[in-house]
Amino acid sequence: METATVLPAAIPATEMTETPSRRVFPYHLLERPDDELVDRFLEAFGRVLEFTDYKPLLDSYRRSNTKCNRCAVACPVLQASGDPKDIPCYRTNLLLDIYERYFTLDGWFKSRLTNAFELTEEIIDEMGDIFYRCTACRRCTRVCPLGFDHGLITRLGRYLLSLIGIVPKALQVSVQEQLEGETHNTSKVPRAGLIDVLEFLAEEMEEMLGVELEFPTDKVDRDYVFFCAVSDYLMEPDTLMGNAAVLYASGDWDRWTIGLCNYDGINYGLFYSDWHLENIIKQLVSEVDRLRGRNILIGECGHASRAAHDFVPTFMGRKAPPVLNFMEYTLDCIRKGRITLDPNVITERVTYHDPCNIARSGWIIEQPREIIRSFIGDFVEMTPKGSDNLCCGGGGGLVSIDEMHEFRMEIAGKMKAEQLRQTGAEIVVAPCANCKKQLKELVDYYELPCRVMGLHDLILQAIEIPGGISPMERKEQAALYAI
Amino acid sequence: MRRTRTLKDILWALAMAGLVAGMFRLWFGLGATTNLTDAVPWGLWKILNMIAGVAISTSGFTIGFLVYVLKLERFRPLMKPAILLAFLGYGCSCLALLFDIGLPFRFWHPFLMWNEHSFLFEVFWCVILYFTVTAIELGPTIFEKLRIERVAEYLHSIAFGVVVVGISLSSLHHSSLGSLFLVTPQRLHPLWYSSLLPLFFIISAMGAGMMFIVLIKILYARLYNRESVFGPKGEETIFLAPLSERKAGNGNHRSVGRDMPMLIGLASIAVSILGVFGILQIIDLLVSGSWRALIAGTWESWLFGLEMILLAGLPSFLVWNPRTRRSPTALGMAAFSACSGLMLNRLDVGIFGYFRNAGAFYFPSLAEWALSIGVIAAAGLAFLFFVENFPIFDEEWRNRRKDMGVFRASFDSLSRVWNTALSSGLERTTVIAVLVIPLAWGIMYPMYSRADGIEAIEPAVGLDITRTELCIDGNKTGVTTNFPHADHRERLGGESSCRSCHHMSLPGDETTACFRCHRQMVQSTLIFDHTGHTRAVAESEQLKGIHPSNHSCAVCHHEGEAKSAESSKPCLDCHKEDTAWAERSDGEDDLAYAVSYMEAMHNNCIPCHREKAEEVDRKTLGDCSTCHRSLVARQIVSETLVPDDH
Amino acid sequence: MKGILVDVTKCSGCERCVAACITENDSDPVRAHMDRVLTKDGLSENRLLSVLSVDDGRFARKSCMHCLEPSCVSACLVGGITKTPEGPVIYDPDKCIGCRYCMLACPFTIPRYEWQETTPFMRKCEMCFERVKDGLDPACVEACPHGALLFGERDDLLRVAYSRIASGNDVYLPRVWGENEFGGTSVLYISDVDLSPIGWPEPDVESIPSMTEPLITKTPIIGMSVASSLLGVNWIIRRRMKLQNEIAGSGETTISTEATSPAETAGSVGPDRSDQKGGEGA
Amino acid sequence: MEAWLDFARGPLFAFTFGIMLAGLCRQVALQIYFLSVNKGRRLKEVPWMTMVRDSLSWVIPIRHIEPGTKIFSIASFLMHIGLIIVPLFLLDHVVRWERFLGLNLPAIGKGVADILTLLTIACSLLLLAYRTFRARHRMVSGPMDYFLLMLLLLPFVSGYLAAHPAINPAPWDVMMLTHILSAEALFIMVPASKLAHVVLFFFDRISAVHWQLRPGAGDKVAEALFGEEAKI
Repeated sequence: METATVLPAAIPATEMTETPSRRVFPYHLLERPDDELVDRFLEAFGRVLEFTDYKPLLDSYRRSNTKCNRCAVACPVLQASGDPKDIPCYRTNLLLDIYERYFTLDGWFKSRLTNAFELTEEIIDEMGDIFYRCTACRRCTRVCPLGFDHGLITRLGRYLLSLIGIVPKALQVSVQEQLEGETHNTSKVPRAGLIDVLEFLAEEMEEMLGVELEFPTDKVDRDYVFFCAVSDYLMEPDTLMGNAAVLYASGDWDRWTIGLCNYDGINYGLFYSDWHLENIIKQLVSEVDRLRGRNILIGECGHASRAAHDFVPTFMGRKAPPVLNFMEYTLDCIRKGRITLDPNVITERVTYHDPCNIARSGWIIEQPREIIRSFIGDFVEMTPKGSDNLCCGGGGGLVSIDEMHEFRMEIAGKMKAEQLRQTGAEIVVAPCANCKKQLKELVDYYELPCRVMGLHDLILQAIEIPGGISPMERKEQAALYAI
Repeated sequence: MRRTRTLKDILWALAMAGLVAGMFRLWFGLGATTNLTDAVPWGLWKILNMIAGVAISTSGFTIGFLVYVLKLERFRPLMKPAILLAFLGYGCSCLALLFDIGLPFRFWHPFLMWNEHSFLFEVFWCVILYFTVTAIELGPTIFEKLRIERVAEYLHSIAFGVVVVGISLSSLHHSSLGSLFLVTPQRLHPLWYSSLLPLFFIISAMGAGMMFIVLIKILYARLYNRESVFGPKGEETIFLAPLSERKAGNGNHRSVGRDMPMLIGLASIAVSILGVFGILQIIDLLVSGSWRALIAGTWESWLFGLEMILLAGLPSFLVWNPRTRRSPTALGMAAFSACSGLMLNRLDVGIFGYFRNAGAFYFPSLAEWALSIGVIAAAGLAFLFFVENFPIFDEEWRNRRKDMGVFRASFDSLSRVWNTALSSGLERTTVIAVLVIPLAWGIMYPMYSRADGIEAIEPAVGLDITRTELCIDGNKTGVTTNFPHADHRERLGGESSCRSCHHMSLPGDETTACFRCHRQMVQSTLIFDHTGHTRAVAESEQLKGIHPSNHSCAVCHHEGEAKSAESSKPCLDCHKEDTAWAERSDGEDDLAYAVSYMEAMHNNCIPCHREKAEEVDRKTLGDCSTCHRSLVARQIVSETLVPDDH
Repeated sequence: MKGILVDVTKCSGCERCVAACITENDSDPVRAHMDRVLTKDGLSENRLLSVLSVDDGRFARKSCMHCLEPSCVSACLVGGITKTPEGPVIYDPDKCIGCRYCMLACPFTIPRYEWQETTPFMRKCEMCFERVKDGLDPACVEACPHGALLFGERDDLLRVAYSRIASGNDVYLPRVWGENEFGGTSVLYISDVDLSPIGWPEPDVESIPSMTEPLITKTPIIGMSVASSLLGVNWIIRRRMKLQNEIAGSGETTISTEATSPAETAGSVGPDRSDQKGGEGA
Repeated sequence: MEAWLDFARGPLFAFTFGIMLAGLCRQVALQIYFLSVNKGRRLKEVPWMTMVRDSLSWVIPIRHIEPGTKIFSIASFLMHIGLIIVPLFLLDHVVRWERFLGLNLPAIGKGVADILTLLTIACSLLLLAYRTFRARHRMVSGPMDYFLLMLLLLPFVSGYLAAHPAINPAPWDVMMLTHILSAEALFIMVPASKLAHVVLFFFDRISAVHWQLRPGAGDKVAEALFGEEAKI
């Protein structure tokens, strides 16, 4: 009950306009196909129903589709935009109506008896618009009396749209590069570039921690094969160094490796396509097989963790390797006393942002909190938190779409920014590449008085390295450099 | 594929209706669901499904005889279908029989309890054994498909022996089925009764059984593999041009499917047998002298004539005529005619032939039709399942099986929705179930639930948990009255007041005297105790020496006095005030009427209410609407019940 | 072998026997009364005995005749109906499966079925077998106030019947119904009117089991002979085919007149086959 | 009119009730079939207990009354209470159930039934008003939503009027026929419309299972749509 009390009353007291001007976002499309859109959509829908298991789901949903509208209070996008087209239920109904009209017996009868719903290009355009206004945070699912998974339906809608070519350019280009490009990663980081980065990071760590080390690449028969969002190599080196520091300090330096053929944990298929999701997962697992690794270790990335954790077993069956998020690994080390964190290093007020993909839709809620509490004194919770947490506003792949920056700032992230401001924390811990990027932009946009960091950025500062420089000394050094 | 699919859907619908009928038969009993009576104890299930069904499934034994014993290898391709048909035919007979026997849970009794003098016992054992034999014969086909080669090979190696056993069993029980009716020389119509019945049964079954497999082969070809029978062009005509014209080469030359010669050969053999049957039948009529009944012009003689034409005449004509027999359609018609003739013959012998003696007519009830046809439909489904999944017939069509079809934009026709949206068979079948089962239920439940009349003794009173109110439906007609029980109790003086009302008996209350007459409040009852009277007369000291026969009534009931035959009148004349509610002039038996519960209640409630109405000065207390709350009721009452009150 | 002698001339139609029967068999009296009106011959599962008017002022009871060679006994496939040495034909409800063949088989249409029940049984008169075992008369005989029914050894009853016919001054017709009909019955009738209305046939009708028994006892023989003749026919055909193959293989044409085409083979065994079927049917 | 009432109460009731039962059974059977066959090996992993717990938590949805939709939530909850209790446990209905199915249910008193009926009517009207006057509700509502809500009102209103002759404007049997026929129309609508959530509300919670996509399905779809050499 408390969850929503803090939500700002974003809906203006005057009623929302019922039919806002139609805004199609052609800019985030690769190209909008013009010919026979309706026919091709229906054919794609038919084929998807034929080969996948969505049919019972759609059948069940359309039959218990009571449209009670209670999901509206839970949607951060709707709260901020006030546009009724953002109602999760409305979005779901778009797809269910098409299903009912064209693929069921009673829909056929209804279409004969009444003035039937007909699929038009406008409706497909509308879907192209509003399916990509959802951050797929699945917060609405928690308040739905019937337990509708609006996130899943949105995903199915995006899948169908992608089959007729309506897909955000950013996602399409990235996935194309990942699956068919030479570099096999979304950010087109070439292998040489990766090796350079790793050498640079090794030097950096040597300088900072006072130990000599070399990143293990392409080593076979290791326990952990490490994947992180490939953007981390370029944009979040601190997180990576934190990861490496934990591995080094725990004495597992000989047990992990980074594959050089495929080092990207990102899986945009989770957001919009079964086909890509499965192929990317297969690519990931084939890399593990190539290295004869035993576990998949995912860095600080929400959707990569969830995609690997949930879908490696789904698609690979029995031979699937187990999947670990790095925070689980770290927590395990802390619990076993294999690493120690200096509780006096971090003195700022810290808050923790739950990434939707691993908190609400996943399994990591208490683990990071336990890590944080073990070495940070001033920790405040956001409200709401955990499973009820508000989305950062960049979920569902939106954060990769640069053209949607304004939408992300003005609408999708508005509630989150308000929430961050209310906590009064100086450091926001966001253990997810997507969230980090979105939150950083939010902090800039709203000029919030806080910094966004990964959990392992903090750990890097506080970790005791055996035989290396102690954390307090490092802090003093850093202060000196800063001066 | 579409045609098969539609056929399957129809079969599913029929089978489900049959399922509902079977359920009701088990639930309500034979008497409620069938039109069988003591006069006609064997009905559609036994005669059509069991006797005719078994007869038509002779294919297994006849084709087995031709192929294995006579070594006519050209009929080999029909062996597997013939065995499948026999298996399904016997299976569906057994299934229907399970519903037909009065105590289905004792179906195993004949295994343990033997009476070797009974023809039915012989039939039972032969049918069970032959069913096993067909299962064994079917075995290799199934085991090969399931890749259990060793069992299949073993079964294959004993095939000849099994076939011989099967033929012996078959010939035994087909004749025994005829012998079943030998025990009724007094009752069966002479046209059909003959001491040669066993012979007639086995000959006709052999001929029609062969025709049946011809029919099935042609139907199968129409569904799956048209070219094998109808030829590449697939024209359908009954009469072909004479051979001479075709030889003239005027473009009328007709190509025929490669299986046609085989079918024509089989049909010729069948027709010969049926011809022999017809001739034997006629000779038997002449010898026994029953031919007089044939020219008597009764409906039985017409039926007999029709049966003979269908069974022997028409097929012989169609097959012997060279202009028709090479046409698959005509051959199919001949086969169909023979099969229906066989059915008719068995129905005649089993059902129609008894009407004259029994003096009763029998027409199967809805449930009987539904179950009979449902069982056959289920067998049809099983047949389609087997031919689609096992190598029973030729397999050409399997290779030609096309893709399901592209999803085109024309999503609008019903068949498109039916075939694509409901793409899985399960979904289509469940839709059929949702439509058919409630429909069959809705039709049959009201029909049969009332037929057993047991319901009527249950109490007609509902009580709420607070016991403030009763809901009374005296006549069980659905018209209820709410009775404020707590109010009455309070007004009459609390706990001790119960007996001021509860001396009346409720329906089913066996402790009070009312039960003697109002035993079934709703149904008609018979009040006059004839047994009691005769006993009283016989035991009376006063009337000693008087002959207590039926003519002795007048000893007590003198003419002209009350209770004499002359002065007797319908109950209605005296109990008029009790029966004012219902119209009694509908011509039903006067004996049947006595006071119903509703009327009893009215007589108890209304006077008291009127009395109280005076006392408490509430005029409306005595109106019907006080209890019934219905304006219509008030109208009726003002017109009929209390015309003199206002 | 006990039996009942019915003297139609003495029956007044009072139906006390029916009442006694209803009481003895624990039937529902109300339903029994209703069935008297509703059924054709007054017999039903609640009313195992009825009294019918056969002529003006003449009544005759109709119930199980307890044949000496009962058709129902030979018909029942589980042996649920038996003819006891004491005379009554009794029914064992524990064996019955409800096939109703007995109802079809009975020439008098006596067995009745509990159609209204969900687990129905056949019902028929059992000549009060329990009472007879205890040395009592059947309930109907005991209840008859006019002495129209007489219970005793069948032979004695026959003697009584003929003596009554002889001493009756031509009142009686010279026939004891039940002496020979259907092989004789345990219930005998003497009458001054014709009794065909209650189902009696001509006197010379033989018992049904005597017609069917010879046929059914031949069953194993027929089965064996069918099987052996099949084997024989098959052996002949195989041999001929084999010979034919040898001939075709050796290329000799000298004895080609003896070789037959397959069609002729079929034709040649055709009559053979039909003979054999005819033999088993007869 | 009597004949009509008899027909509506007898065969028609049996038929429509049967349609409802069979239709709902079909829904459940298809869902379970899907779980057991399509997802076969994972049937044990279906979070049955979570589903049950989630469903039960909505039986008394105190925890689920969101501040933004307080009135709406309470109204819909109360409406459902009346919807379930009155048709099952009203005295007149109890008699009918006993006659029809042999169910021996306890009956509620007339007073309670009246209150519940009025409450249901009032709450339904409130929900109707929401759908009519609030833009956000109007946005997601189709004709069927209004129609079903009104169809739901009909048996309650007509039943109430039939039971209270003092305020009944029409003849009793007309009212009663309306009551029965509208209830039967509702029976038919139950499996064919969104009212099927009477059973499906339980199965809608298994989205965790639906997230387990079928392996290889994506490739098949792509192949069917774009040909064998489908590229991303």
